[in-house]
Amino acid sequence: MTENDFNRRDFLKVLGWGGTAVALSGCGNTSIQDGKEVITPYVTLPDYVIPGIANYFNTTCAQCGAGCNIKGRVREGRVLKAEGNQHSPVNRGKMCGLGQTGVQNHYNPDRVTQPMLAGKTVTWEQALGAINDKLDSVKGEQVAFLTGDISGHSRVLLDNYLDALGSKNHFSYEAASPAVLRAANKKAYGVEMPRYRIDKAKMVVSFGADFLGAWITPVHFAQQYAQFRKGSRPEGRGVLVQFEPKMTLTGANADRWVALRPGSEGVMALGLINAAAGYGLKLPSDIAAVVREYTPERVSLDTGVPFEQINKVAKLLVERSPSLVLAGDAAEGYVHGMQNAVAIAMLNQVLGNVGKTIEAPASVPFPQLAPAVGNRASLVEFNKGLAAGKYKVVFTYGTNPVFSAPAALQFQNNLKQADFKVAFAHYMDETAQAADLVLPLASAMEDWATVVPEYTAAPEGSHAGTYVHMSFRQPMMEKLYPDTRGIGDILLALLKQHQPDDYKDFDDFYSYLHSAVVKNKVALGGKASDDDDEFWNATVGKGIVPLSGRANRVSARLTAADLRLPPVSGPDSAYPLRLVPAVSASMRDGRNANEPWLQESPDPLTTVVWDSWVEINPQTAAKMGIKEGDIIEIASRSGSIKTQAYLFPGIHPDVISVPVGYGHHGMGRYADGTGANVYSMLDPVFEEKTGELALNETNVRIAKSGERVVMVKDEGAVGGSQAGRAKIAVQWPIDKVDYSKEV
Amino acid sequence: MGVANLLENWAKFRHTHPVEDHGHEDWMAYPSDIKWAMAIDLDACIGCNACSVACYAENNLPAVGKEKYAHGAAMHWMRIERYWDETEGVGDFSANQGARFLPMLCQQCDAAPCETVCPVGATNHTEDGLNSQIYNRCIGSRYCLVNCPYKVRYFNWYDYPSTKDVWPSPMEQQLNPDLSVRGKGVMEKCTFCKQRTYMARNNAKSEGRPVHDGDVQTACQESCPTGAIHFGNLFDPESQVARMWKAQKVELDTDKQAKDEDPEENRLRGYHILEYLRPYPSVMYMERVRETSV
Amino acid sequence: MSQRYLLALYNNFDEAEQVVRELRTSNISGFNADDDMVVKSPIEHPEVEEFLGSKPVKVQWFTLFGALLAGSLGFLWVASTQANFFSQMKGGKPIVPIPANMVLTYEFFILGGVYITVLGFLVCAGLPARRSPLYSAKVSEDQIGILVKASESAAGTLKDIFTKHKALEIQEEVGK
Amino acid sequence: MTKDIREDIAWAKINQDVLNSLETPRKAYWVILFVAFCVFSVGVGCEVYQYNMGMGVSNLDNPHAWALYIASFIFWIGMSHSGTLLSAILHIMHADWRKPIYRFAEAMTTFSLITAAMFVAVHLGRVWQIYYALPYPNERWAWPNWQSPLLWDAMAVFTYLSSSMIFLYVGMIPDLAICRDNMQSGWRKKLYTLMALGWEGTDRQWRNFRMTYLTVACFLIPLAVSVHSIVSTDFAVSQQPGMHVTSFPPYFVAGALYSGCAAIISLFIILRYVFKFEEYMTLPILRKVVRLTFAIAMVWTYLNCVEFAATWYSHDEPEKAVLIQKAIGPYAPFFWTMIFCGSVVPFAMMVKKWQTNIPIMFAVSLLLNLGMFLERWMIVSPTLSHDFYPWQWDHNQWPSMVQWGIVFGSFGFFVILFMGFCKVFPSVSMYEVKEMVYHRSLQSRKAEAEPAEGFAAEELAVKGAN
Repeated sequence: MTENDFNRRDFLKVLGWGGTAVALSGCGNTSIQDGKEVITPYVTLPDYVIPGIANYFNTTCAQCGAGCNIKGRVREGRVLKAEGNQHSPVNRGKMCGLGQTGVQNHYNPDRVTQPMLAGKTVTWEQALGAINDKLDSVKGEQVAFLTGDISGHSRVLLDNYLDALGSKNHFSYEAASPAVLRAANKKAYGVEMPRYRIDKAKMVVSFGADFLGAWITPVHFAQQYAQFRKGSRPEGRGVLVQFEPKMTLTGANADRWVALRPGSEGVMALGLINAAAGYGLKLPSDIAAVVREYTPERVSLDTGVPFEQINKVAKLLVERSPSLVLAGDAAEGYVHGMQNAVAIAMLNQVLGNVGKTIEAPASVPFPQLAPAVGNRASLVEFNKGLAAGKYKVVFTYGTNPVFSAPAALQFQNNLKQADFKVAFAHYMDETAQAADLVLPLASAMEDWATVVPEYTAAPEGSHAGTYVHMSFRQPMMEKLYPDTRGIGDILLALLKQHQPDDYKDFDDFYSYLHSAVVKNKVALGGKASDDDDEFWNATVGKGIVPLSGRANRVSARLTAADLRLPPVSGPDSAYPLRLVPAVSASMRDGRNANEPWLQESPDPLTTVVWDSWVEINPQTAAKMGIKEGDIIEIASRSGSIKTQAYLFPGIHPDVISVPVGYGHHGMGRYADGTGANVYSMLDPVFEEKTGELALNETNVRIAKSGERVVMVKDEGAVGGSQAGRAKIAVQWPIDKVDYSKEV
Repeated sequence: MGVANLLENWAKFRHTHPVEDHGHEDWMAYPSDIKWAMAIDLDACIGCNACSVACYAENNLPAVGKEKYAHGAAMHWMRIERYWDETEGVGDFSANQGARFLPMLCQQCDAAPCETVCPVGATNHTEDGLNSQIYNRCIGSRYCLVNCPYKVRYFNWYDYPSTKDVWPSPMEQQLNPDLSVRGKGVMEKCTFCKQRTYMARNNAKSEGRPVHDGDVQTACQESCPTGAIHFGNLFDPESQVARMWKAQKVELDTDKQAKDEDPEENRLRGYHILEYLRPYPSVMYMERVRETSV
Repeated sequence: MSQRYLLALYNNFDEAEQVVRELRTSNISGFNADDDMVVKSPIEHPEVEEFLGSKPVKVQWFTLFGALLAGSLGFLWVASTQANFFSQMKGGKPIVPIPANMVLTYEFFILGGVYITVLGFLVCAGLPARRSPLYSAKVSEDQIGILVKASESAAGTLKDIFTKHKALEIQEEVGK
Repeated sequence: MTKDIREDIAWAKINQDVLNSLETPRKAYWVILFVAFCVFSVGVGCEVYQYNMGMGVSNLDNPHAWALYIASFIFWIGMSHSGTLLSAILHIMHADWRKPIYRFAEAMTTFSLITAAMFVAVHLGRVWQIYYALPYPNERWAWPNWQSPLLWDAMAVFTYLSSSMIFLYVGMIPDLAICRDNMQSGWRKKLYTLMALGWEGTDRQWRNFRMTYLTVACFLIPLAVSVHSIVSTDFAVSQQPGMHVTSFPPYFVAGALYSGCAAIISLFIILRYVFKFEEYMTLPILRKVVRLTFAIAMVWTYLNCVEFAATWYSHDEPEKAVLIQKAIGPYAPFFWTMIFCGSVVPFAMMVKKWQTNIPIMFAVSLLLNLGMFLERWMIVSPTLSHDFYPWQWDHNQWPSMVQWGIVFGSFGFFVILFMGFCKVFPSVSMYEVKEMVYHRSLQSRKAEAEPAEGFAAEELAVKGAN
């Protein structure tokens, strides 16, 4: 358990660079190639390895885009567990369940281990050769890259490669991303991703922003939330109100969870402004003029929220300043999602939160390294291009569009238009199966990388304004499968095909990264006089490199002119219910569905495991005679799925919700066949301003299929009831609580 | 010799009080100044399951799969329970104030109902106040589980190491070498990460010092994003846990907290679950709080 | 001088009774009615004591001894094993819990009682034993046997008495 | 006919009839034995499967850690008790009508205890380590935990089993002598000769025999009572609602005698037919046993009511919840069947005509035992599915076919042992039947002198019954 400081050069040996892999498998207890235990005396013992004592190596979590800094616990040449890195401004030594499961991503039995061309195993030379041949036959603009979030030096190489090919087609696609929010923030505050300060706020009103579950950088926000909830802090315990049609994990932790009509978030925001004015909030005259018509009565009509409730929240917002209002997935997933988000930003503005609880981020000094953040519009565009036959050679990395694109987009067919599809794959997932060439990726625990997260969390302090950091990802252990390669190495190899001279000094991505770092000591907080290796060791050893970034300003620049809210659409007779695809904290967009710990850890709200489900409000269910465990057929205009019904009090009566990420075909033994893929049935509706796919615009009808199952879930026979038993999970009204003595 | 020992130390062996102010030397063969305990703040807990997954990773818990999970074979030593407010009567739920999450793990009772009933003495009270489980000794009578009021003991209904897709190669390489992988037919449960506490105690011993607060974190505590879980030595007045217990006026060895009688002190949030059964649980929970003005 | 064994079989208990009474009243030299006479019967006849002269039964003393010994040893054993098994407290109960051990002591008490009693039975009843040469299966069926040991001289007289009472059968054997 | 047994029956005939049972039973005997064997092999199959796969295949789970195995354990131990009732209690009460039937009752005691012991092994998750529960000296000073009621069980059952075996054997010595005297040759001859210990029926032997028999009987009575009250502590000492019941010890003992008597009626009827014992296991005796059973049934019913009333009247919420669960929850059908079989069916035994009607009594006795088996199950499962902690409540978990199979098989196991015994050893005590006939005839001879006495005997017997 003790951390003992280690010697870098030996560490490199552990990673098996330059033939020391043999030494490792000799001195470690495991020869990883054949998985057999090899007990050999510690003859050539690296001086930092003490049998039975674990070493901790700093790296960066790759399970989601938040870029939490973690450390891997390594013993006898195996990484065993991930812990948070206490020095990280992002996660401050903490981790989420998804991050913990990273080791199962690494040790997963269903990983791709060999390059495969047209289903046959080939060598890397053949694979890269095949790419080269194909590229010779096509023009630069006929080549396209579809990736997930990508940043740091991998992105640098990617861009350079595209330049070398003379292509501009890099599409960055994330199925679950706050893309509309970015646009709205840009418009409202002048920055895409400001720093939110939940910990500073006395009150947080969140419109479906699941900041404790799956929104932007949950572990970081959870830290802030912990501060926010401390009754002993000077501002007193913060109040959290959540407006959303389907309860998220954050909603489950709100003091008041309000179910409102899907799509009416903006109306609610304006209603709150108006009501707040009634409690003495000063409004600019133009805005006042616009919001006047949003009287509590009308708003409560549109949103289905009693106006006493609206007034209560407005009153509290005025009393408890600074507050913070957040717009999340539930607010943006509509044709007018942007409008909703802007209206919500407006609420922040009139409450004077901008600059107080919404702070300016610093931007990365080296634009090349900055993250290419994913969104759904790019998928749509990419899809158009494919349909038009514009792209002949297509690369996919870090994203699974065949799985997560709505069937209505015909993505799978359009992909066939490209005659050579290359997938950088960790699993043989849906996209990889559709590819002609599959290149096996090394896991994040075997690979080098630099990561610059989109959300620039900063430590407290004077230069927080300019603080950004680059995180290192370093190998925890020798590769499980020698034929897998990191994305960096692959791109480097591909680049060498085109610009051999520029890259000839770098035998591999490591040496590339090494020289990249040591050549830029000063900017990375070193001194020109520092010894290269020592500097490199120190830097990578820390895992976090603070960069002095460019400071930005946030401004409150919205005017009444920006407020154009459509009337809330009425119900659809043929498809009476609204479908809200839920992004859960553990399953996210489903790229980690093949990790058993995630499948087995119960969904926090329904406690369902190993399957997907549809959440139905008990009233609605009662009307339709639906009981828990009934297999429900959910049909939209664009498709239908079947899954088990769960009666859920935390959902609007006109809404049903199904979690995304389930229902894989391919990927692996744990993911395949568990649940249904709700992406497939979404209607192709787009946000008017940003062209984002609007996730919450799908209307559905549901019917019992007649089958029933006994639901596999953790909760007992009486569900969430405590059966009147005293003192199990106790809840107290705040006025009955004494915080004064708490430590 | 046995009888001699019996007669010499008769008073010792007849001592009945489970907890002593300083260590258990009155009845323990190996006196200790450590009593591990926890404090869990339900107002901070967001029910994200990070602790549970961390526990799987640390303690070699098998993911049993859908069928076995359906048959109550789940092995989550740390489970997150989700309760709803009930408006009228059982089963009539209201979500207006969100859900209530409760991380439930072995309460390491000081007067543990599971200990007395084990026919082979496979579960005992350790000198550092834990409720230990000796896997090698267990014969699987499951009486301890039957008698556990919290039902936080988990039985190996199948032989997971040899079960398909539980640890398929190379997943077995992730297993933590600091503790065993349990075979079929033995009972297991949360150990407060014994492997970690022992490492901490050994380190402290080799440095000739007592264990300091923060020397050791349990896996669940270490991962908890909101720091809702606090763990430490109850006998060390400086430790966070001891201070929290003190501040909340929660006593370990009672079936009824004196503070609950006092209207003023009743406003403190600390409580034990099912304490009226007199198991003397070592985990203090702090009530979840809700703002009423909205 | 040499001894003779005689076994006379009788149809029913009453006849046998008269024989015995007569043998006891008439004192024959070389034959001691108290020691040299055994009555064998297919069922138990408590009445024999009246005319055969009461003989003490000592089994119950074994019982008393066995029960007390096993009881106290049992307690001591259980307690000392508890004191040496990790000597760790379980469930906040003392390491040597009296109530639990009382239950066990009680069982040991009975266990010892029963075992030693049966032992006592074998000792007192002189079992297991070889059957005396003069034995008739009839005795285990429905007849009463009277076995006497007497000197050569007395044998004749005894036989007369047996026959007088219409013995069904008289077996005779020379002992040493 | 009112007499328990013909008084003019020749003693030689008694020997003959009983000895015949060792040689030539009816065909039915072999049929029963074969069926029992098939049933037993089903159980063995299931156990082997469970042993290899792990306990999970029995559908035991968390929280249903215990179910039919424990229920059966209690059931079989319970069944053993009335052997002692007949041989010891009624012996002390001089109820001589017990004499023709107590031998097989005692055999039943022994073998049902063995069957019960078998369930301990079936129940354990790691049966190959079962010796950890034995107090064997070892260098690690590792002993069993004497505080555990399971250990008390082990101790009590061991004491009970060995004691009643000894009792059975000692009581059988004179009969073994008879067998010895009537066997011409063969292994049986050797066996009986050995076991008869050279019994000759001398006055000295009889004297000590009487004292021994009496003393051991006196020990067996408190022992029998202690055994089932100790078994009840498995639950009464635990904390769980519905198990932690003060009235369990007497309740269990009553239940034990109840199921035991019911079993005696069934076996009585079977043996009577199979071994042609009509002259010894007579209908008047059956009637007495039936009356006795009815009396105990009422005691059991009463204690049941006490338990329910106490729960109902208390403020113990979890306790109440479990009771309500039993009555209206998923286990309701079994619960009400148990009430019906245990408390309603026995009233059939009040009908004088039926008391001696073999088919009806046979059916009734089986129903009673069904009820008693359910009773044990209803103590274990409803509690575990609905205990202190709502989150872990689980109402849709049922024993799997494997579990049922093993329980099923245990009946085969018992019958094989029992029938085997009855074929090798005299299942009717010859010498005591002789005593019975002897004393009865004396009495009736006196009765002819003055009639009042005659009733005295009858009354004595009845007193023994209630």
